[in-house]
Amino acid sequence: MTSVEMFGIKFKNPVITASGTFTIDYEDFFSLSKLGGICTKGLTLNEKEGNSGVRIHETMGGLLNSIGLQNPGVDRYISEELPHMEKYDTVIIANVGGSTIEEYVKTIEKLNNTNIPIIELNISCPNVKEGGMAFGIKSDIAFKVVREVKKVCKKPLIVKLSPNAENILDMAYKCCEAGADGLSLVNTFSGMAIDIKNRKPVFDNTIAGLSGPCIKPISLRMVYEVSRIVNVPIIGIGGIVDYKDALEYIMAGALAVQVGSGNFMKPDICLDIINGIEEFMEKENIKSLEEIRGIARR
Amino acid sequence: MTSVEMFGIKFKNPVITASGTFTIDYEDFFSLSKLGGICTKGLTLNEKEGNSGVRIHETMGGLLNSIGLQNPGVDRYISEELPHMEKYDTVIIANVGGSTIEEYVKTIEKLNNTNIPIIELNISCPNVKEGGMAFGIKSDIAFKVVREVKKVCKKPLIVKLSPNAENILDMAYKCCEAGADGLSLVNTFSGMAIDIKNRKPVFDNTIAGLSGPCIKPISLRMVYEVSRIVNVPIIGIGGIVDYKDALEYIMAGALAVQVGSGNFMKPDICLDIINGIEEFMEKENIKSLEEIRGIARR
Amino acid sequence: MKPKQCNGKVVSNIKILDNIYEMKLTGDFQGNPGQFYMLRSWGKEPFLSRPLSICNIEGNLLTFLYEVKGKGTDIFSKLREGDVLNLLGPLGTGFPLNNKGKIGVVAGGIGIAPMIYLCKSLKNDIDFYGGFREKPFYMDTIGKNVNKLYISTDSGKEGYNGFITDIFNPEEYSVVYTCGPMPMMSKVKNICEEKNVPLYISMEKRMACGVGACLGCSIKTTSGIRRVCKDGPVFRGEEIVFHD
Amino acid sequence: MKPKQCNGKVVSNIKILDNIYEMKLTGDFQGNPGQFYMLRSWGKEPFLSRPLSICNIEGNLLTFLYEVKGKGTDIFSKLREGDVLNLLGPLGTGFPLNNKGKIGVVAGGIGIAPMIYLCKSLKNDIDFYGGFREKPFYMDTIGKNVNKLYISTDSGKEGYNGFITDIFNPEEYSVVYTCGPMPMMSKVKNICEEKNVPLYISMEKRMACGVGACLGCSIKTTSGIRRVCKDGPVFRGEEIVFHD
Ligand SMILES: Cc1cc2nc3c(=O)[nH]c(=O)nc-3n(C[C@H](O)[C@H](O)[C@H](O)COP(=O)(O)OP(=O)(O)OC[C@H]3O[C@@H](n4cnc5c(N)ncnc54)[C@H](O)[C@@H]3O)c2cc1C
Ligand SMILES: Cc1cc2nc3c(=O)[nH]c(=O)nc-3n(C[C@H](O)[C@H](O)[C@H](O)COP(=O)(O)OP(=O)(O)OC[C@H]3O[C@@H](n4cnc5c(N)ncnc54)[C@H](O)[C@@H]3O)c2cc1C
Ligand SMILES: Cc1cc2nc3c(=O)[nH]c(=O)nc-3n(C[C@H](O)[C@H](O)[C@H](O)COP(=O)(O)O)c2cc1C
Ligand SMILES: Cc1cc2nc3c(=O)[nH]c(=O)nc-3n(C[C@H](O)[C@H](O)[C@H](O)COP(=O)(O)O)c2cc1C
Ligand code: FES
Ligand code: FES
Repeated sequence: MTSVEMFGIKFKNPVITASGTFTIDYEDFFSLSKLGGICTKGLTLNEKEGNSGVRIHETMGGLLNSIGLQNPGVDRYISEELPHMEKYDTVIIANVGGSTIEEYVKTIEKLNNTNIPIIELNISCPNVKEGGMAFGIKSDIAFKVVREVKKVCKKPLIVKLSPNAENILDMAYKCCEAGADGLSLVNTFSGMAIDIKNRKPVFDNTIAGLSGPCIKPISLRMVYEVSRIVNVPIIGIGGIVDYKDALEYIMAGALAVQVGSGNFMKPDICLDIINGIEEFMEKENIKSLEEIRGIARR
Repeated sequence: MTSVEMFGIKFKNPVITASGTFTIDYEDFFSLSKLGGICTKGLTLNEKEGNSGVRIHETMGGLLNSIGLQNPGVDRYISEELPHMEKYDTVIIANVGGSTIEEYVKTIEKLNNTNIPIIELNISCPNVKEGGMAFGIKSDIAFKVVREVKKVCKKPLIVKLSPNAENILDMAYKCCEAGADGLSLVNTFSGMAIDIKNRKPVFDNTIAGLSGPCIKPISLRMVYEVSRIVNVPIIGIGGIVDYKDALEYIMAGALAVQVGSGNFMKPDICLDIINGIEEFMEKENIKSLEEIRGIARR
Repeated sequence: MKPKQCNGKVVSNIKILDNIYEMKLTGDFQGNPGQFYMLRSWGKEPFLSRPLSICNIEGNLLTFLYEVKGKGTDIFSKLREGDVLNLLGPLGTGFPLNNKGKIGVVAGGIGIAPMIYLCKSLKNDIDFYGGFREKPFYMDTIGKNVNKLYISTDSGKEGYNGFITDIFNPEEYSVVYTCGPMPMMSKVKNICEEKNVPLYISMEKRMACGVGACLGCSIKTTSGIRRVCKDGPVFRGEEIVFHD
Repeated sequence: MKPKQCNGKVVSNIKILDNIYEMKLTGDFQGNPGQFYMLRSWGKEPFLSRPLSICNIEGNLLTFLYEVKGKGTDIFSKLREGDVLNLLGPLGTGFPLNNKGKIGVVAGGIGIAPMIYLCKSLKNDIDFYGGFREKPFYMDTIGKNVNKLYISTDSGKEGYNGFITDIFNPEEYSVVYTCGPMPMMSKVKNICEEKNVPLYISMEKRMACGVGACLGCSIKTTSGIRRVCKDGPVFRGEEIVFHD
């Protein structure tokens, strides 16, 4: 009843765990096969140690993080972690990060040779060649990245948009023009905090990424607006912590949702969300999510 | 000790109430003379009834509002409300809204003839001539507005920036180029909510403005970044509900702060903030706020 | 009576029926029937305080009657003896109490809350019409000024089976007061207009500040845009325009 | 022992000293010394759960010893008998319990929390070094395995007046365990390295998930990047690099 289909791939339900917030470590708490899908942490070509100093800072209704894409590199991910994850009957989406187009391309070439069915391209990473500004800010730069990546990518490609984009509609449009098969939005918002005792920013990097329920009104608005102008599947992300949040995104036009920070509140929060959606559908006599997808747009 | 000066005007303390969130009605709860300043509600040339339907929706750590600039028009404000407000010994800042440049200009001409010492220009209003997009999104449009307004404005002009600006740095820079004497940021973030029972947006207008502690990490980051590139006084706004929040903005580079939604939590929240700043200064042996202004930037 | 910030200490907080609770607080309270308080028993979350009507004031004891609807009222329902709340009030403009003659009061569901205090404060003869979904509640507290008590339930379990407005006839009353769901109040307005009986309506709209500053609770009335929290919640019947 | 989600019911929650509280919960608990639980007794705000070390487990009774630092621990301190918390655990890798010989335990301030359970679980002879700011606390619960108890206070009110590391000599011990403020643990590490005594350090870093997923608690060790919540909180002394 709750199942959805994207790129011909069936998801048991529309609930996917968001990149960087969910790993195999959660298997202690429930069977990961119950999930619609799992997004891997952000994979880069080479191993990354991540950022120094404080990495997590709680804020009102959410948190700032400055993990800095810590990951073992795509090769070690494929050899060490993927086999374990593949034991579960759920859709794996590989989230790919990088600082240059070449890095993205090389990472994706390696993922082409795996059974992972879908790639999610994280264009929020700082882009070293263009002076450190993220690829995801200016749509023209994003267009170039997506076009080049698309040339090598043998799997359906979801582009994950940053809410810091100058113009989210133009960004979404250009990514689709460049060949994106789907869009997911949003990544974290640029934010910061200051430690007034030390009189310094909390994070070594000053700027960190804001996520959690605090951002939901903004990210929901972005999903709503973007879903009106593109024809590809959209995955809604941002502050989802219960089934009502998930349904808001679906009614705004999302085909599926990703749950990020919510996992930190309760390890099996995704199960609660899946069950909640199911109960809502039963109560409201909804046979398929298609009936309510984007219904708030009309 | 807590006093600050802007445009040669002295503020008892750096705490100003934000536009649209504070009126004379609060005089029942404390003496408004204790405030650093009071920003008026958004004044437009003609009376405005505001929006239909739900106008307030609580979210995690904040609220969405869709008031729609309800106000009696600048003339009636000047004749009916201003005399009452002027009885208090605090700095009044007139917040001006409008949908065309001519409207801004005419409203400001009327305010020129009052004793109000400072004008705050709200460029977040939808701009009817340019197709409904807010003046505050594209810096080139904002530049034009500020330049025209500046030609007639006989008082120091603060431009209030929208966090929805495509590029907040460019926006700040262009507004200063066009003659802004000061900047205040931020106004509310574009957000929305969906009523899943009705399957419709909560607000008649779909999009509403998000404010409150939930936005603080983002608005603080914007104040921090903007204060590094401009030389005019900056007023920090967004999610301030205690003295620690206020100090974060000051350490990020703000000369003063505005408290908006916080007033709804506790009518005399500004007093708590003022007292908290004072106590902090005593404990840390800070003689003037200048000592810590922008200190987190170094 | 100027509103002020004050604390209230929970003396009792008991379930009356299903989602309906009665909470009694001690403190220094004042207020007229139809006025309300903004309450919070939490820090920053939920962000806003919640408006509740004065259901009764006796000495230093303030009574609220409330229905659990969401986050805030759910937190209220879990308060225990000794817990302390922050209150702001009394707020708004209540019912006029200086009318002569027999008075009709029409209340629906939790809309009875302010009407209890109203009935206790009026010196007139009162007929009380209470409409309920499943079962009537709290009717034992209504006081001795009530002459006749008419009850209806949607369920038919007690009283008249149907809408209270089906059995409400305003002809004998010099004035009518109403509080409850919009459709009920809209019907009451039509009935009173037909018979030319003056009516006072207690309105409800989501509030942020409760003191008249945010304009979040504005409604369009025949006498212009009005704030429910400050210009109301009680309005003259002819001011209110009900939609559908 | 797989971690799990479970509930705990407050049996007692008492102030030990100033900001220090002891809370006892009943439920179905397990865990080794050095392991911890993520706790929450609220809904969505604060957003994250809070990590607390197991201070003792006896039957179905779990004890936490905690210091009120901010929002979360403040809420804990207000819990009353009968209140229910959500727990996640036991989490992390605790202290190794299979060392032979005499053991030295060096704890500072609230860092004594996991060491209480450690001392109760070890079969060895233990010398306990406790460093405190104002006054020692909770030392009466330390159990009979502790041979010698050394106390220091910054205030000089009890025990040695100064740092506990001034009077700590590891030479007699086959292994040393430490938990407390970073500067103290850094000093302990230097002392143990000098004398070539094996050391285990319990680290602390702000956590979001507590289960190894978010990488928020990563630290750089000599054996690479490690997660305090899953690979630790207990690490071998030589793995840890202290800065300044
Ligand atoms: C002047 C006035 C007096 C009132 N007196 C009483 C009373 O005596 N007893 C009583 O039970 N209720 C009373 N109410 C209604 C009560 O304030 C709401 O039911 C309560 O605020 C809901 O809060 P919540 O957190 O439980 O629900 P939420 O989780 O906030 O929302 C649940 C539902 O309640 C509605 N709602 C939310 N916030 C408000 C708000 N601020 N005002 C009105 N509706 C809201 C929403 O439409 C939502 O569908 C009064 C309201 C007003 C305006
Ligand atoms: C594995 C582990 C075991 C712990 N065991 C105990 C224990 O047994 N007893 C005890 O009193 N404390 C223990 N702590 C520390 C305790 O978790 C923090 O003091 C608590 O989370 C602070 O939360 P708060 O909401 O009160 O403070 P906040 O308002 O969140 O912050 C107050 C201060 O505490 C620090 N802090 C905030 N969150 C965390 C966090 N998640 N982890 C560490 N520091 C944080 C911040 O630097 C801040 O300056 C342990 C920490 C860890 C990592
Ligand atoms: C600790 C943490 C790490 C994250 N790492 C990644 C990442 O590696 N790649 C990525 O695309 N997004 C990353 N994100 C962003 C999330 O996938 C998600 O887009 C964002 O958190 C918003 O969703 P939420 O509000 O549900 O958390 C991370 C978020 C958090 C909180
Ligand atoms: C109910 C409400 C009405 C507002 N009206 C105006 C307005 O008329 N003009 C304006 O410039 N800003 C207006 N604002 C924005 C606030 O002044 C402020 O910029 C914003 O709320 C962020 O600050 P906060 O997080 O402290 O509320 C309004 C905000 C709220 C909540
Ligand atoms: S609730 Fe703010 S004006 Fe009425
Ligand atoms: S707290 Fe999330 S990995 Fe350790």
